[in-house]
Amino acid sequence: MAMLLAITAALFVAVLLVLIRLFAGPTLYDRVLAVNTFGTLTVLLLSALGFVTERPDFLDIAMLYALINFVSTIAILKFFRYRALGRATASGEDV
Amino acid sequence: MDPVTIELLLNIASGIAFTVGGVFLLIGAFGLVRLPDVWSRLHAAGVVDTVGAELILVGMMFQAGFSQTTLKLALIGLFLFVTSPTATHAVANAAFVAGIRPVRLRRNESGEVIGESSHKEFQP
Amino acid sequence: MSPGLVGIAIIDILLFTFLVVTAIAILRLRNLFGVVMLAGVFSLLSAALFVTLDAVDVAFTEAAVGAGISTVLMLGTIALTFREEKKPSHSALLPILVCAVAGAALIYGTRDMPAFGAPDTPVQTHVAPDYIARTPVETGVPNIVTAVLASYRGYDTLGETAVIFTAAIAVLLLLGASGKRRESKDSEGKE
Amino acid sequence: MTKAVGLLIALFALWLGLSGYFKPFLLTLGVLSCLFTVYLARRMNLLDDEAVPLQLRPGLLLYWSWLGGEVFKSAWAVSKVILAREMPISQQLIAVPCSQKTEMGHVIFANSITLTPGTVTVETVPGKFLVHALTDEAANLEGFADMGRRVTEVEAR
Repeated sequence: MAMLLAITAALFVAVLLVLIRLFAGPTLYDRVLAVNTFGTLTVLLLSALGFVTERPDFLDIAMLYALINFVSTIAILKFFRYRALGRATASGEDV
Repeated sequence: MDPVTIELLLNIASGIAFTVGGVFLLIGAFGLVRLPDVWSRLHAAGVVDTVGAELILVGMMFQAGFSQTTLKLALIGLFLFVTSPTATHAVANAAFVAGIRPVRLRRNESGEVIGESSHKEFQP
Repeated sequence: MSPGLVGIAIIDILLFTFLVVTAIAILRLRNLFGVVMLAGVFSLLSAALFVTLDAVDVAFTEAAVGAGISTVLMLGTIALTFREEKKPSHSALLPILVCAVAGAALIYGTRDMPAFGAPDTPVQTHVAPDYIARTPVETGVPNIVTAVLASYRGYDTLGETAVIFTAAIAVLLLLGASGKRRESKDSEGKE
Repeated sequence: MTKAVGLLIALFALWLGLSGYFKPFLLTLGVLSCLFTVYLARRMNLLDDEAVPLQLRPGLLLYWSWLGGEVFKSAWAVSKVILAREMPISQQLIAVPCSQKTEMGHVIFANSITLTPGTVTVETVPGKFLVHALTDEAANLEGFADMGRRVTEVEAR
């Protein structure tokens, strides 16, 4: 238990650092990167919370996050690269 | 081996995984704040996403013992293992196409790979 | 209190702190892309709070809708409008007053509620035991929440699903997801 | 056909692992949903080498464990850079040749480069990757060539 609480504390410190980068920017890509890392940390945090509260069902949500986070990161970046969500290609290459 | 010894060994193993993973996690998050530009920060995020996350998940697997929980943790680890490089590459590629270049670039062979003109139309 | 409970209390406080900080940052930021990303973080944090409250199904929905779909939808909206928020033309005093009054009323309302997780409330003494006793016999569904949603409140859920489906179609139409029109719009916009 | 059966087995294993119930009724539902998914995937022409990579050699698992070691080593190197007082970074964009024949080989190689902290694949064109490296040690062409050889061993045909 003590170990899990320690790892939760470490996760919170990491979340704080990532939030600093998220607020500071300066470019958009810094923010996307920070959000993506934040998602990974949330997955870990939820798993750790599941162990701390002794309810391992929380892992289902963590798993959902791991996938959703990836989808939204790709959506954001696809948007920035191609200026639209629906368009598939920019320079003829397949995406 | 008797169950008590096995439990002790599992606890020690998860303790080691948690410690190493947590240290890498904190260093990576610190690097995300400290490094000078988005290109170098990519690598700090890589440290968090790969070694940090996976080792912490492994530590939890040791805690859970052999059960459905372990399987779910392994699946989460697999998802992260497969998706994190793709997400990192997407950030790098989008920043590159937007015309953002690393600070104090030592060596630039991007012209060899892509013609310099091919991405001009995406300037922000 | 046991160490576990103290740990969860500390985690709750930290999560709420991050939530408030994120909300303030959303208010201060003028760059709408940054706002969308912070909104995703806000939703992740609130889902983590739902998890600590044991509301796993709500957290599930928040994760899928708040962090996933709404990010994509908001990006699609930004593509149709502007990337920077305009400076507000009127003072923020009246909205702050309205928020403060509404918040105070809500907090006043919670004073009548039983303590969180108290075992002697009507819900815990009448409704919940009934469902727990009847669900395995009547439906055979392992998860009680699923049984309540899909069996006991089946028509309710069907109506909800119809509403959400209609809303999704409307939003997709507004954002112009139909392939043909987008093609023509893109070729015009390229010049 | 092999691919359809492979996907069905993989999907059902995933379903079983996540549900953890072995009642006949629920098992039937699980099998039906897996069959429906495979049918949809077939109709959408998704059953190709990319979706069901049965063509990869079993050496992939061995490769992953080797990759794990590499990731650990390079993460250690990046951590030292982050913690050093003056942060000895020398960023570079280098061209890395890739000799894999199949698309799957390219994907594995490019993702392996990205997965090791210190190097990130930025852009890909046929035969070459543009790789961003954080330090001089990370931008080691022999290291990339070694990794490429191992990927070629995993990739079949």
